[in-house]
Amino acid sequence: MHDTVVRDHVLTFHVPTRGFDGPGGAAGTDSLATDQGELIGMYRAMVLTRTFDAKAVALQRTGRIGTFASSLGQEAVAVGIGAAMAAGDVLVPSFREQGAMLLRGVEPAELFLYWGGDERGSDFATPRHDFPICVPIGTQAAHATGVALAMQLRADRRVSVCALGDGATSRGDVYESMNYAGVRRLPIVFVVNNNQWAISVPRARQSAAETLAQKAIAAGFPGEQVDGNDVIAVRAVTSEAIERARDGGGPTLVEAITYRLADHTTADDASRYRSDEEVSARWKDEPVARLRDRLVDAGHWGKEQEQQLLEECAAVIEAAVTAYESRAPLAPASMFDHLYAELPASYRAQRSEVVARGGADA
Amino acid sequence: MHDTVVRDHVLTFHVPTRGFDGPGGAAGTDSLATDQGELIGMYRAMVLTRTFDAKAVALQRTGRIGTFASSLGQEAVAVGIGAAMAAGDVLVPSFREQGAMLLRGVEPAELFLYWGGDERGSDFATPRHDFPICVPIGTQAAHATGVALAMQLRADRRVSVCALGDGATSRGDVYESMNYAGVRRLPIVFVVNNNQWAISVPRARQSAAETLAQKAIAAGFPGEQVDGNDVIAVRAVTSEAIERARDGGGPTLVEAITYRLADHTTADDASRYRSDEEVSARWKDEPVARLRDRLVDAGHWGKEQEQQLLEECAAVIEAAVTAYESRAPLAPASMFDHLYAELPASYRAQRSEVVARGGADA
Amino acid sequence: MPEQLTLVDAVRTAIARAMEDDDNVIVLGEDVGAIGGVFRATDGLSSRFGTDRVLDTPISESLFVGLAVGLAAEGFRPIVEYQFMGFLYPGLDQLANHAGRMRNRTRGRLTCPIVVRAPYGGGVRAPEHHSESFEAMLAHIPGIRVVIPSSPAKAYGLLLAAIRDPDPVVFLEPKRLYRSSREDVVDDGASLPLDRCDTLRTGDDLTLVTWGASTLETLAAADRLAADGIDADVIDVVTIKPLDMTTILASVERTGRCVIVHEAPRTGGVGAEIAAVLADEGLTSLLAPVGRVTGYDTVIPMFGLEPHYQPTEQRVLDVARRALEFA
Amino acid sequence: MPEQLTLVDAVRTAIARAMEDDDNVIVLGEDVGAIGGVFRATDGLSSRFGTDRVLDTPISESLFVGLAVGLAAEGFRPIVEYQFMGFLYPGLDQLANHAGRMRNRTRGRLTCPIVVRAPYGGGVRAPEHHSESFEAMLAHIPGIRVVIPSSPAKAYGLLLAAIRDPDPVVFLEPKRLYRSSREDVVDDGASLPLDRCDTLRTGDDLTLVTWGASTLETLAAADRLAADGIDADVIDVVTIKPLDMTTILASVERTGRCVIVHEAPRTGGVGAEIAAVLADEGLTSLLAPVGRVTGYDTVIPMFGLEPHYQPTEQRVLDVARRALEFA
Ligand SMILES: Cc1ncc(C[n+]2csc(CCOP(=O)(O)OP(=O)(O)O)c2C)c(N)n1
Ligand SMILES: Cc1ncc(C[n+]2csc(CCOP(=O)(O)OP(=O)(O)O)c2C)c(N)n1
Ligand SMILES: [Mg+2]
Ligand SMILES: [Mg+2]
Repeated sequence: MHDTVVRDHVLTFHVPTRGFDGPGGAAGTDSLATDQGELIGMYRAMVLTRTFDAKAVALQRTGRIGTFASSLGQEAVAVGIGAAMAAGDVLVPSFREQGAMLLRGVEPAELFLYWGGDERGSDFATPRHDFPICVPIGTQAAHATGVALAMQLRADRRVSVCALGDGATSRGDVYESMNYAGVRRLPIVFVVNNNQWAISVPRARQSAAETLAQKAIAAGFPGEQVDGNDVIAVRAVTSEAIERARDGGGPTLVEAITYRLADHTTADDASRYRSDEEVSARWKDEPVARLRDRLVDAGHWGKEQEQQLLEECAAVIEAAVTAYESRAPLAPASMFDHLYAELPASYRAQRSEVVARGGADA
Repeated sequence: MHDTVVRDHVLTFHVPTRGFDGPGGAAGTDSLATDQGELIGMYRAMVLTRTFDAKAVALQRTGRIGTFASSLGQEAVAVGIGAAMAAGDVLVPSFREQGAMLLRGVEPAELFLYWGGDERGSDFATPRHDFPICVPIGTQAAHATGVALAMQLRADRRVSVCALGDGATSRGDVYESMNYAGVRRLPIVFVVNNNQWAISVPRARQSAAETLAQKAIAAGFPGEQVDGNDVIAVRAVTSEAIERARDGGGPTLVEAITYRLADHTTADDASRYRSDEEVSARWKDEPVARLRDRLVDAGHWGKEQEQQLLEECAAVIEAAVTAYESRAPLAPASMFDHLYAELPASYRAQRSEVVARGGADA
Repeated sequence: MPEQLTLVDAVRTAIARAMEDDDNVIVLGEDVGAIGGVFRATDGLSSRFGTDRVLDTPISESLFVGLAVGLAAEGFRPIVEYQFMGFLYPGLDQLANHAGRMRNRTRGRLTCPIVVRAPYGGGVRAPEHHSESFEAMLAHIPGIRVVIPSSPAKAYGLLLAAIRDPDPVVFLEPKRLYRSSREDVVDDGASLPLDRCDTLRTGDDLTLVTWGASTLETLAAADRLAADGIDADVIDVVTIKPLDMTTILASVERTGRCVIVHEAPRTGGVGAEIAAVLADEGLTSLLAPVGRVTGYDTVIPMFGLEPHYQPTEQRVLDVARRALEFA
Repeated sequence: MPEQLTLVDAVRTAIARAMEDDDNVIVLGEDVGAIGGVFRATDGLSSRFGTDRVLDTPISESLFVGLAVGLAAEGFRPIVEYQFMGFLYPGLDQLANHAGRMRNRTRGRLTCPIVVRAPYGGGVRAPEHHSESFEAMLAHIPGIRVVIPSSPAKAYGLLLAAIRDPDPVVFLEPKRLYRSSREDVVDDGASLPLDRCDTLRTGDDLTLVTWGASTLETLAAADRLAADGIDADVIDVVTIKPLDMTTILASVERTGRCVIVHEAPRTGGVGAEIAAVLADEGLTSLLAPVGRVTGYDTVIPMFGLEPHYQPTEQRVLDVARRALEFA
């Protein structure tokens, strides 16, 4: 019945990919020239993140914290996001954005507390308005959308930034969030931290979409890909999206393409589902060395600075471990003290029992 | 930091729209020439559907059935779908596809039973494998996807056809269904019955996506729009998609563009949220008259046939009303008899109570 | 001065009052704007307060509660309407995993003052999936409150309290009562407590415990008993969570006999929790088995058989007599 | 001949046996293929039965149950794994609105023989949201079954029964027991009944009712009591829905004293339903208040405080003694 077709309007959509074309790209050096101080700042943040991750894995191995999710190899995504955000913006993270959380002021000791199974880890001193780590995949997208709606209704020119994984893009609530963000043109940026894996499920089996960026087309706003191991590109693309959102331009979906060099978590053994060859090939492109080489090539970085930085980071993290391990234990009865603003009378007996059973009163 | 951009691969997607370019379009007459018998069949099905809807609304007004959702003005979508499907395919409808259900063999009396608040209405004699009406918006998409997965695993060359509304495209489970259908290239066709309204919410506030067809891009399979008041185009586009799916070509999303001429349901008063002008303008394009005019222009249809058809349809529906109203009432105790394959012992006392309280035994 | 309002009028009046008092109160949901909701609970609010405070949403039930969580973290007090309780299931993930936990998991850094409203229960010849009552599932979720009004005045005072409460409240509105009667409601902004039962009538012979629309059949049964000289305490639970067992235990201590009435399926219903506490703290007062008159443990039938499913005055009466005759 | 299996081994063995016996049995879920699930419950099945019978899915918890509903309507017997119970909430919509209703609403034309598996409960120092126990919410859903094994042999027999059952079954696996012990399991394809409690030890002084991982603390408490010459019936409920109250009532008729132990929050837990039936049909047998030793009505704490939240042997012992001393 093709002969019935006499009209054929065709709508067209574009999904760009941006980044360097590899180490030492000319453009890279251009931008190096422009803001080396900032670049060095991002480099320091990535190294601190890597030091934190290594220590956290070690603490888990010795039973001093619980299961932990390292961001090894993905530092440029979180740090790029953190660098692109203003202090008043709100970060709504998943559980692998420690790079952004640390850059925004969360203390490493607070993150150790969280992974150590202590609620106080999500009560960080700064930034008070950011969301805590979110474990149920994708559910944070709804919170980020609500935050963005609040910002739009108050017209206070702040932006909500939601980080999520490639696997999270398969969640219906992430789609519902994006669709509503599109309807209201909310000031929000969704950054998909595409590290190619959702535990053992590779990106290709998560969706038949050629890119994850194109999921934005279903919600009626722009999506683009960026080289997620290129912190300069991540920072650039994300801040463009953030400033567009701040100016009323609506949402953007940024797909940052990176690779999870670590096991999914300390409870995982990635060798069960991917080869050493695959992983070592990806090591060649890891973001920390990539920026370091560029800084060195440009003459902005050298052996001593590197040595000094590593020592500084080690010291900061060691101090954090000490702070974490010297925290007074959480009072058992505290499980009742933040349940409601005021504990309903009917709960008092249960609280008293906990206290009586040696849960020293809070 | 635009200067960092040295790579810009751009992916491009297309969303076509197909159909006549209005009444009497040349192509229309072409196709009329090709298969008038089939066209007349579809015309009869649309008129029967409209007769059924009118009667159902009347029955609700007099309290003989409950709330009812008419498909007035959308008959071409459901009938086009029904005409495109093979008997062995599975229809997974929403609650406004009576046109397709009737065409596939569901009895009007069975539909009256359903809307009359009687479970037997979903136990239709044919087709036994189709799904019943689905009220929770979008939830049927997951069922349709499961059905399609079953078909793929059995390689039995059958296709699952899921009908949903424009509002349903905002549901996360519909997205999760489409995304998984894409991953597995399942034999499924999603037909969005875009009647421009979700109760009082207009299409434009349901999503910022220019088309609903483009939601398929997020799932990695083709989507296209079709003139939903053009039964020939709906049938053509849908059967193309169905046959592609049957041949292993994977899913398609078809957005059929139509208009809900009726209130949302008999419980709704559309005049609260849309103007008479808007509605009467849409009447000009309603699908039944449109095909009738074409059949008449082509000399395939006339006054007598029309008169006879109206009388036939009226008779069929009247007979259905009689059958519906003469059904023995449902035994109250039957609420226990299909709860489990075998009623657990612990439920027997409750069942006996219902029987004792005058719920004659089933 | 007082106005004669239906329950749905009272809901609307309370929301309007709260929106007047506090700019942070906003309303979200399907069709809450132009048509003021399918039950007209938000009728006129959109024109009065503007479309930036009364927001029509897409059909995205997984989103609504989470959206409110985000709004609340930024200082708003969102009221989210689920069009029918049967469509609230997708909201349970955010209610249990986030709304009820945010204050606790951040030690009070982020809080969640949201209200989730839904018309609930059967008895209005509604289509399939429009008659659900699963308040028991909500009552099992830590960190939230669950409130069910049984009259216009209570709807007004309780909803105001729910909106002002600093924690998440699920507010279930018995749709069978939406327009069944009117009563005087003073729009004075006075709220009602969110942790107390309400005794609808007093008597020393028997305690009848119920809530929502079942208060009708329960009170009717109490009247019939009164005609035989038997006086029953009739307790409207009102706040399903937290549960005010103090009032119920005190009553049963006097009467020694208790029958619980609710529309939801019996197994695992809220009646079970009440009876369980009676079997513990109230055991020594019990002179008769604790009866439960409830919906059966079946799928709630389509409306044709609904009358055979829901607790009737007669069923309440029969179980009450059994409790009274027990010796 | 028998093999020494852990509970998770038994789960895997039962699934493999069912897949051998019936080509319609397939497995779906996150990471169930290549790595055999995060707990290895499906380890090796993908290589043995192929990727068309062991399907890795995207992270789409709202989809899984509905997908199974569609597969079942077409004759398959899907086993869907939710990676942790805390992520099952998005599945409740399809469980309550469709899986539990399909047979009833079509008068048996379409049926729903599906199994929804989830590791459940706490006690393994897992991250936030990985320790939930809300079997009570599931037990309130009409038309489904809820089963919880407490040993390898039971996991094997009950899971086989669940897979063969013609209706939807939610199968909750206490992750604390996954590898805590081994026992002889004969892979003979023999299933266990889905409507019966299992009495773990007998005694006439007291009835202890529990299920899942709490059987450990409950049995330990029973041993301590035995040392003092007090003999307790210890009943493993096993099938949370339908609930076998016949066995529990018979036991309490003998002992007159009952304590219920579960990990989920007390209010609205399954313990409430059991106590409620005791307050009705069992009242005349009760010599002491029915005690409940449960998780508190708080959000389950992160693992640091989990030991203070979960029922301990000492807590069971204290409440049991109170029941025994009551006169
Ligand atoms: C709703 C939900 N389902 C399942 C899990 C278990 N889980 C934890 S991480 C993970 C994979 C997430 O993949 P992705 O979104 O790509 O993030 P990544 O771990 O790669 O950073 C899964 C399935 C979860 N935490 N939440
Ligand atoms: C999950 C869910 N939410 C809300 C409703 C109430 N409701 C019934 S129809 C409808 C609008 C559906 O719009 P659309 O998908 O466009 O289908 P249409 O009614 O236009 O055919 C709504 C919100 C429902 N049935 N299910
Ligand atoms: Mg990933
Ligand atoms: Mg519509």
